Amino acid sequence: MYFDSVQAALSMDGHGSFVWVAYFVTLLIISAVLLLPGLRRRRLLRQVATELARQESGYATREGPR
Amino acid sequence: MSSRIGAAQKGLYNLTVMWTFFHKLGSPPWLYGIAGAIVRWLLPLTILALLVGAAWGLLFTSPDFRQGNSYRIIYIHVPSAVVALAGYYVMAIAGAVSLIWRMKMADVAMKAAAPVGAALTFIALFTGALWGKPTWGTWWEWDARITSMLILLFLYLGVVALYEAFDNKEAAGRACAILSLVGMVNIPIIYKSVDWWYSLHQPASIKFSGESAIDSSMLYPLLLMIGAFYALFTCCLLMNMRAELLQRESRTAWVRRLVKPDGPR
Amino acid sequence: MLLRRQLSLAIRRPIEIGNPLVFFAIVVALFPLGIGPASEQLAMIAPGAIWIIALLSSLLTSDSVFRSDFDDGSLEQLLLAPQPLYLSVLAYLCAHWVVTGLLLALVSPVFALMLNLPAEAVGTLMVSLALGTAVLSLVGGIGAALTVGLKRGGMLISLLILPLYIPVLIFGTAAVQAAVSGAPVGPFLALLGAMLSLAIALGPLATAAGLRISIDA
Amino acid sequence: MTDSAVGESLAEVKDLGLARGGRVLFESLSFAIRAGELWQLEGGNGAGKTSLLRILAGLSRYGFDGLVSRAEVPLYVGHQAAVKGLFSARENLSWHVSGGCVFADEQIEQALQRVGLCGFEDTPSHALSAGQHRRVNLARLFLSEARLWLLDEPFTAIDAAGVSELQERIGGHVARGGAVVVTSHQPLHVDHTVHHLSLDGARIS
Repeated sequence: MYFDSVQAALSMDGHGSFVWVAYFVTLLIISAVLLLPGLRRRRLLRQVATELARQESGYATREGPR
Repeated sequence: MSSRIGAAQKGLYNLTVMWTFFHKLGSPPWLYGIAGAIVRWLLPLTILALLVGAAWGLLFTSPDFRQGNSYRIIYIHVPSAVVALAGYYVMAIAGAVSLIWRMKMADVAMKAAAPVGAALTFIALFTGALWGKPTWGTWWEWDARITSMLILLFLYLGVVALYEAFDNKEAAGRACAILSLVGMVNIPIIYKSVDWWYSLHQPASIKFSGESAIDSSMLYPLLLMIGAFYALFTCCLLMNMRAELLQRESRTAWVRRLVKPDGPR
Repeated sequence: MLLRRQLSLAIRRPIEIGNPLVFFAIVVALFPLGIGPASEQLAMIAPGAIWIIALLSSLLTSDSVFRSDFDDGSLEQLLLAPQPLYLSVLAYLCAHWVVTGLLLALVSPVFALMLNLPAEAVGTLMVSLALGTAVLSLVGGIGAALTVGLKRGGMLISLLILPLYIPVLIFGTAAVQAAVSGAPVGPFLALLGAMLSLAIALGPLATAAGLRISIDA
Repeated sequence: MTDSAVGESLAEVKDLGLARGGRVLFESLSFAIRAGELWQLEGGNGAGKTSLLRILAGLSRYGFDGLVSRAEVPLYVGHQAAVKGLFSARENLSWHVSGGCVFADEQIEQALQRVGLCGFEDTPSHALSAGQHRRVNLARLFLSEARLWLLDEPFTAIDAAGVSELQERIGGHVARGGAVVVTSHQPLHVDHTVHHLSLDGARIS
C-alpha cells in the first residue's frame, strides 16, 4: 500500500481532488451504463405481462397498444 | 492478475467465434438466451476486474516522478479512450453486416453499441480534462488525442441523433449503418490530420506518458483496466441488445412465453 | 445530359446562386466587426476565417440539393433511371459544386483583400478553395441523402457532416497559412487533391445508398 | 415498341409478405406479370396497393420479405407528378430524369398533343394546373420504351376525355406485348382480359 494513511490517500499531495473526482464521475457513468439496460429490460417485460393479462381478460381489442 | 485479463479477452474471443459460427441462426430468442448466459458470468467478472484494477492503480502503484499522483487518472482515461474507439468500429462493422446480409441481429447490435460508445467517449473526455488541470494548468488543452476524442464524440452523437430522427426504425438502422461506415472510413483521416495539425502549432509540447513509456509496475494495472473496460463494453452491449430485442419483438410469441411460461400459443 | 438539366435548373433561379455568395460576404464583413479593425489581427485569422465560412455556406446549401427533387417526386424517377445512380448523383453534386464552391473560389480574392490577406496567398487560397469545396460538396451530399426524407433535417445534417469536414478545413487553412509565410504550398494541395479523389470514389456510393433508403422510408 | 414473345414474364414475385405498423397487409403472395397482360390492383385505402407497386418497381428494397425479380427497369408513374415548376412542359419531358435517351422534338410535341396539352408546350409548368401537371407526367407513356408499366391511380384529376384516351393507350400497349399494372378504383373499360389482384383478401383471379 503506497500511502501510509487514509488521509494521505485522500490528499495525494495536492492532486487528490482531481483524481478522486475523475474516478467518482467514471464510477457514476459506468454504473448508469450498466444498470440502465437491466431496468429497461425489466420494464419491457412488465409491459408485455400487463398487456398479456389485459388481453386474456378480453378488454383490449386484438390490436392492443403497442 | 494476468489470468483475469486472459479470461476477459478469452471471453471476448470465444464470443466472437460463437457469434460468427451461429450468425446464420441469428434468431431473436436464441440470441436473447445466449446473451443472458454470457452476461450472467461476465458481469461479476467485469465489476471485480474494475474494482481490483482501480484499487491497484490508485493505491498501490508509486506516483509518477514528474506529474505526482495526478497521472493515476491514466487508469480510466486511456482504457475508456481505447475502448470507445474500438466501440465505434464494432458499431460500424455491425452496421455493415446488417446492410450487406440484411441481418436484423446486427442492426440490434449496432443500435445497442452507440450509446455505450458515446458514454465511454464522454468518460475519456471528462477524465482527460481533469487530468489536464494539474499537469498543464488548463481545463481544456487542444492536445491532439483529446481533440480527436471530441470529434469521435460528435460522430457518436451524429449516429444517435440520426437514429432518433427517422420514424421508420428499419430505415433508421440502415441510414445509421451508412453513416457509421462513412465515419469509420474517416476516423483514420481525422486522427492523422489532427495529429499533424497539433504538431504544426505546438511541436514542443510535453507528451504525457504514452503507454509504452511507463515502467512495468504501472503497466500491469493499465492492461488489467483495458481488459476490464473491454469486458464492460461487451457486457453493456449484450444487455442493451437484450432490452432492444424485447422492445422490437414485444408482440411475438416467444416474448409472451418468456413472460408467462404457459402463455397463449 | 443530367448535368445540363441541373445547371439549367439552377440558372433558372438566379437568386439561388446568389444566396451563398451573399452569405459569404456578410459573414466576412462580420469578422472585422467582431475582432476589431486592426489589420495584423485580421491577417492572422483571415485564412481560417475564409475557410470556415466557405465550409458553412457549402453545408447550408447542400441540404437543398435533393430536397426540391424529393418533394415533387422526380427523385423517385432518378432511382429508376437506366443509367447507374452513381453517375446521376455525381452529376447532381457537380452541379451543386459549380454553383456554390467554384463561384466561392472565384469570388474569394475580393474577400481576402477585405481581410487584408497578403496578396501572394490569394492564388493558393483560390486553388485550395476550389479543391476543398469540391470535397465539401461530395461529403455534404452524403448528409443530404440521409436527411432528405426527414422534415426537420436541416440542423441534423450539420451534426452529421461537420466532423467529416475537419480534415479538409485543417489542410485547406494550412495551405493558405503556408502561402502567407512563404512556405512551399505543394504538399497541402496534394493532400487536398488526395482527399478529393477519395471523396469522388466513395462519396456518391454512400449518397446513392442513402437516397435508396430515404426513398424507401 | 419492341414486341416481346407473349408469355415472357416481365416481373416475378415469390411469397411476398409486407407488414405495416404491426399489421400484416399481405403475406406469401406469389404471381408473375407476363407480357401482354393487364393487371388491376384493388383494395381499400391503406391495403398496401402503392407499397406493392413500389416494391415491384424496385423503389422499396427493404422492409418486406420475399423475392421480387424484374426483367428490366419499369416505367413508374406515382402520385407525385415529377414535374419541375421551373421548366416548361417540353423541357420537363426532353430532360426527364429517368429518360435515358433524348427524344426528338416532334416526338415530344406529338406526345403532348395526345395528352391534350398542345399549345402549352412552352409555358413554365408552375402556370399549369395540377391536372395538367399529371398530363405532362402521363405524356411519358407515349414516349417511354419500357415494356412494363406501373401506374398508380393514373386517372385521378383527369377529365373523361383524357381517361378514355389513356385507357385506349394502355390497351394498345398491352396488345403490342407490353404489360401494365394499374391501381385504380374505377373499372377499366379495355377490350382486354383484366387480371384482378385484390389485396383485401389477397385473392388472385
